[in-house]
Amino acid sequence: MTTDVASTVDVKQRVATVSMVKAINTALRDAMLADDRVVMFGEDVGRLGGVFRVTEGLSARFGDERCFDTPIAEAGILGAAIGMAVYGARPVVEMQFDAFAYPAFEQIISHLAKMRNRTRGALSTPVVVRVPYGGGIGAVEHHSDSSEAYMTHTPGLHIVTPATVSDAYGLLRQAIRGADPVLFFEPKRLYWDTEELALPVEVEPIGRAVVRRPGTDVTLITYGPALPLALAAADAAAEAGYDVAVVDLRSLVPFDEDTVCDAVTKTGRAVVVHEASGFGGFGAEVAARVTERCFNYLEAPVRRVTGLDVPYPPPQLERFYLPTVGRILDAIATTFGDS
Amino acid sequence: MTTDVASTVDVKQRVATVSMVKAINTALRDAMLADDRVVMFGEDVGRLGGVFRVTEGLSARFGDERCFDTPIAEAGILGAAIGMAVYGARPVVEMQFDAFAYPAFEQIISHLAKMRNRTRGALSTPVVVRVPYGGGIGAVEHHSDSSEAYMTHTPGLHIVTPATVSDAYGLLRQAIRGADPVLFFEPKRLYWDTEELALPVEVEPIGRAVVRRPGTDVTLITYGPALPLALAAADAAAEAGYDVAVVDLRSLVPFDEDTVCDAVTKTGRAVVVHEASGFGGFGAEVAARVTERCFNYLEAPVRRVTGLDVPYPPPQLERFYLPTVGRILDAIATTFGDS
Amino acid sequence: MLNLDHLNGSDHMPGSTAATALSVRDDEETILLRGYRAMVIGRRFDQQATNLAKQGYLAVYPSSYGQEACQIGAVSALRATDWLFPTYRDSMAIVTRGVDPAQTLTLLRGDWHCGYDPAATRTAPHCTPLATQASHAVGLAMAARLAGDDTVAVVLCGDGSTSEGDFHEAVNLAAVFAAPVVFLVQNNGYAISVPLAKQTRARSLAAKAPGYGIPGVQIDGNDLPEVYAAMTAAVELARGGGGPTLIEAITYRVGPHTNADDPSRYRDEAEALAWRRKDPIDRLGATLRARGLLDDDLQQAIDADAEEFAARTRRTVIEYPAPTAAEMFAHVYAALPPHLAEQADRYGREGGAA
Amino acid sequence: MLNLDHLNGSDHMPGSTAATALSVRDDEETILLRGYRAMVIGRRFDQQATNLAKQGYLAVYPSSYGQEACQIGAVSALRATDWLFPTYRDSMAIVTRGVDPAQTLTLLRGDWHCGYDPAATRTAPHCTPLATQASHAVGLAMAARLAGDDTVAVVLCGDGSTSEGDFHEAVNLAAVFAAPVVFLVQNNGYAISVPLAKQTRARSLAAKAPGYGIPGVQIDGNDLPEVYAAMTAAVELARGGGGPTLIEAITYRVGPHTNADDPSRYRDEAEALAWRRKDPIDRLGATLRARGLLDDDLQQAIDADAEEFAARTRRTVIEYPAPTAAEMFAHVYAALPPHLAEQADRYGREGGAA
Ligand SMILES: Cc1ncc(C[n+]2csc(CCOP(=O)(O)OP(=O)(O)O)c2C)c(N)n1
Ligand SMILES: Cc1ncc(C[n+]2csc(CCOP(=O)(O)OP(=O)(O)O)c2C)c(N)n1
Ligand SMILES: [Mg+2]
Ligand SMILES: [Mg+2]
Repeated sequence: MTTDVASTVDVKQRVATVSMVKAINTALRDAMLADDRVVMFGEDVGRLGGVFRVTEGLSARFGDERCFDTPIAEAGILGAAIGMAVYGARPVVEMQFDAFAYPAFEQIISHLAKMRNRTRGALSTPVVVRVPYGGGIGAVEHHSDSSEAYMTHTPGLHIVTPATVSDAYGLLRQAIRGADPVLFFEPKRLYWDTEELALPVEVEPIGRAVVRRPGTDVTLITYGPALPLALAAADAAAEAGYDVAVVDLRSLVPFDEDTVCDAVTKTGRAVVVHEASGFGGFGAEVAARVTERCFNYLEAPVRRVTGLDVPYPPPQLERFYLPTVGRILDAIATTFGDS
Repeated sequence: MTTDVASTVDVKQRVATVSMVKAINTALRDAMLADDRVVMFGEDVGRLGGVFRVTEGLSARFGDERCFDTPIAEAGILGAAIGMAVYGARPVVEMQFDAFAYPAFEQIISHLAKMRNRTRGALSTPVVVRVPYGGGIGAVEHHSDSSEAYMTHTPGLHIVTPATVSDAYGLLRQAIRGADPVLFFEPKRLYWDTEELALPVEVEPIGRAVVRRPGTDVTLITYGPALPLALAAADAAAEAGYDVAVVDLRSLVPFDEDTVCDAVTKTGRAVVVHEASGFGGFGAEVAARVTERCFNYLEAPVRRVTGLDVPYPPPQLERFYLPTVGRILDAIATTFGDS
Repeated sequence: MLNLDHLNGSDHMPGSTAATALSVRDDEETILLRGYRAMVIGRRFDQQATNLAKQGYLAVYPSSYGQEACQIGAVSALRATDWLFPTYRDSMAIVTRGVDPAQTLTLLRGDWHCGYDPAATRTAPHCTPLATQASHAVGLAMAARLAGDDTVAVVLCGDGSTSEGDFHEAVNLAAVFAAPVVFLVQNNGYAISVPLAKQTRARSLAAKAPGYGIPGVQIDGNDLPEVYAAMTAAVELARGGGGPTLIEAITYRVGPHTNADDPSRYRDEAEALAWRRKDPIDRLGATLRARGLLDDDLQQAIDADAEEFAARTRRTVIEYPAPTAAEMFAHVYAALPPHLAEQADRYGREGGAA
Repeated sequence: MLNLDHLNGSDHMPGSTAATALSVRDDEETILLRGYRAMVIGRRFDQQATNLAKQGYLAVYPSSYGQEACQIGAVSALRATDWLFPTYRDSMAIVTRGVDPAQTLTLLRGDWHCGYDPAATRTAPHCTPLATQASHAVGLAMAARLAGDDTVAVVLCGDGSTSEGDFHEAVNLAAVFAAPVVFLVQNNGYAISVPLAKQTRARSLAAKAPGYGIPGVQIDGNDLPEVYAAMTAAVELARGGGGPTLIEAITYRVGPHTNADDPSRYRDEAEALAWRRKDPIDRLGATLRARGLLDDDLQQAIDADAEEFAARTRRTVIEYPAPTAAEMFAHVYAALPPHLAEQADRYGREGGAA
């Protein structure tokens, strides 16, 4: 493989205010510079630069051969990416919105996840599937699903989701470099959040959770779009006298049991926070796993604060569906028996 | 709706040895007799009677209009069923094997589950999707998936899975009569198990879990293909001196928290057993939920004995992948700290 | 024959107004005049919706400006008992069926997903997952036939949607079962930013029809009489048991994909200008005037009705009652499962929208 | 041009034997003779596999008895650097490419999912989810072109598979990108129990091609020279940048869907008997004899080779080493995630199969 020269290429870049969209766009550019096997395609990712402008300028810079529009055929796009990867390319495909990845479900579950295993490693499918996901952006139905739990159950896939601008860059670079297929869930609601940083940035590896805020009383375990909410809740809880730790999973698969359990054994209390519906959501796996590992340290059952168990509501009702600081504070209180 | 006359129609039937395949076949026949809105279709369900012979004789008896073969198009089949239901029919469709329902994923998640909600109840989609699922039958890849956890996360669906011959009949009749869409997961490996019974049989309603074996020491929570295994493990454990309760969920959605928690609060120990991979599986929801509700009664964390977190293996390796009596006994011992 | 407690029966379309409703029993002149009137009103409605979006009263609006002949021609060929399966692009067709304009725009207002009663109006909810409604139409049409009804289902979709597997499966199912369905592809040249040439290499989209063994026609989608004639022929063929037809109507998306889109990023404005010269309303207007069927007085009367309809649209959209949190739980299931009942208790109480 | 550390390069097919390999550079007589020989050997292999299934040495076997001309004709037109994307039905085509027979049957033996090395043999694993491999071929062919290779990818699928959305999306993608792909539909009349008439209403499956703007041909799938000629033309068209071709080869599934199937439940044995009279091997044999290219001695030599190949197949299938539990974990990921490493420790130790 061509060595990754991006970090040198852009090292001269200065600190700037960067949005998550820009960070992802830059990660794609740097990945394409670093490795000419990287190919981008999907619906409207070419000339338009994607409906969220994430791929802006890539087809102009790298040509239609390496960044191009496809017909509207999500299963076909995914399948073509698999075939390209089998031949040695490094495809990065975009599913325009969470719910519009569903037509590709069979290709993801039956082929993308299983090709390496099926062929005893003779073939591999290092495809990165970019999925803008989650709500909070006032979009109509089918444009705000949190679909990560449909994927975490399937062995063979890596499930990665950044919650910060630097992770958006760093995790995506790692995902594209990696040897396994990655579903890269991009929190739409954080697309326009900014950070002061100089790209490229190095971040902790995929598979490592990060303690975003240390704390001694209770641990909030979260990821993606819910991280800012968890941090806000931690601040609010501080005023109420609770010292709250916040762990950002960053990747759901691999799951960093050690970092999570270290935090929970310290606090003895934990609340999982995510935007997706709770029932059968990834929070269940976190709660079950943490409880198996840390049972003797737990003062209270692991609580879950999640989206409600209803179809994602219309924009005017989003705020009733989504987790709130208030609901997180209630859950924290519950772990102290205060309610 | 035409009143359900099936119970009278067949009341004269005598006790007989009935396989699960026969019970399902009879349930379909009785449902079609009872309600002329019931329509059956899918791949090879007509003249052939299905690859498992579940629909044998139905097209001959009810005609090609009410039981017919379709082209090979799972998404189209599901979508057509939705349209039929919207017009007032009661479609029952067969997905030939678990993994071959994946192409219909989008129709199930974005339409079947949401039509009632989307239209404020003006439209409903009382479709029954029959999915033969699970392993243990020596089939090649893609023919042994346990796909229930891909569905339990989506509000609007009922997820039902029988573990006994009478439930196969009774739950299917209820599913077809019901007002909501049902994914009816049929455990392939139990298709040829038999019971002595007279059809029609009345069984507990969908949404009610059943204690298949009372016990005071530990509760095994299971469903579908894993029930016989759990019962065998309970017998084996009895010899080791453990009095083991076995709860059969029967429906994953609705989930019968009360029955499950009653059992667990009595035993203070619980092990969830299912065939699907554990990571992100339905066992996680059970463990998390039970722990939230019964934490103060739990002597040990809820354990999970499941399929391994690898793609379903080839027939020659199935027995290493699947839960075993031995692994269940180990888990039981663990809940007593004996290991 | 099945005894379905199905949704059709009367030939009366609730809410349908003379302003917009056409009937296949009308003579040609009436049809042209009504169609013209409906296009003028439809465009005015569409412009109002675009304004409402720009002013923040709608969350988003995909305009069908320039596609009036397709929108009106399609529904004009339908009986009240026929079903329409529209996309997000087809609000003009929906109001032309007689659906209340504010209810039609509920989805796009960020209010409830579907604001009208699809059963009462025989109009499926706007469908956003591309081509997924096509198989619904096929199933509904098959169920109607089983029930002994002569209902026809019409699928509206775009050129880009024809690349989806769902389109292929639905058309093939309809063909194999000779289902009473008509597929009207509004080929407006673009799928968001992607031109037709990148969507298919085929001479035409109608050329797909022989691959399903059904009739396929390519028509001028900016010519109302042509759309109406093709749709009527296809609908009556389907009604008579002749199976489905694939109609490709050549038109153009004069505006952006939605109010959020900027077409200058991917297409030459000259192209759009050229198409404005093929404007379906101007064209039919000229024909009508040439035939002495339209004069300034009538035009003024029509414009007045259009203004009134647009004003009603604006007023009712703005006044539309906000949804409440309780509604999130009310229709997920016929009966709430326990875990959801708990949540409805805790979170279903909070008031409506801000 | 992309620098892919791709899998091709040499024009030599590992494991390929004179017994089966054809090269496009051969003259017509050689091609016919080799093709005949490959069909005889292929059928004998197929019969052996059916026997092994009946005797319980294979978990299941889908025979392609009667489809020899398609199976051999398809792969005979390929270079070693070209890729084949077969289905569960196409084991005969796979061994004809030179893949080891026991490795070819590993999947069907209930042993590991794919027994051969797809990279070394340029032969994708048998695909069971219908039509899902078609888009893989399109992507692989596009990547090869990007890498500057002249690789062509050939998709084998059945008549029933053409009803799947995946088929539609793949053919359309190949057409739009002029990908070097050939789609060979083996129309053997049935999809398990469902006859073609219930699968499509089209005159032919080749009639789908114009809907994608690509060439489509319907050929006699029991005539090896015709299949070989059509395949060679399509493969070289694709190689030259001419884009994909859809070939419908009319043939017949003489046997059951698999050894577990009972065709008498859904079709008339007379039909199968009629097709046996169109047997592709008898037909080419007669031609060769008429042209003096085949005599009893040569036939005996070929039969002897076929016997030997069948015997080797039987021996190696039965002796094939059993997979071990450890393999379940070895290739799920490039590196095991923690939760899986734990399981590999506990459960990956247990021995191989019984
Ligand atoms: C399954 C699916 N994939 C992607 C999208 C995103 N999307 C919305 S509209 C659109 C373009 C559709 O083009 P066309 O079918 O021509 O209809 P038009 O908008 O031109 O009326 C796309 C890709 C979607 N809504 N559904
Ligand atoms: C997506 C999917 N749906 C259903 C099946 C089950 N199935 C296996 S073979 C088959 C029939 C295929 O017929 P055809 O494409 O004509 O191929 P043939 O078996 O005749 O060679 C079906 C429905 C499958 N394997 N994959
Ligand atoms: Mg369009
Ligand atoms: Mg076939």
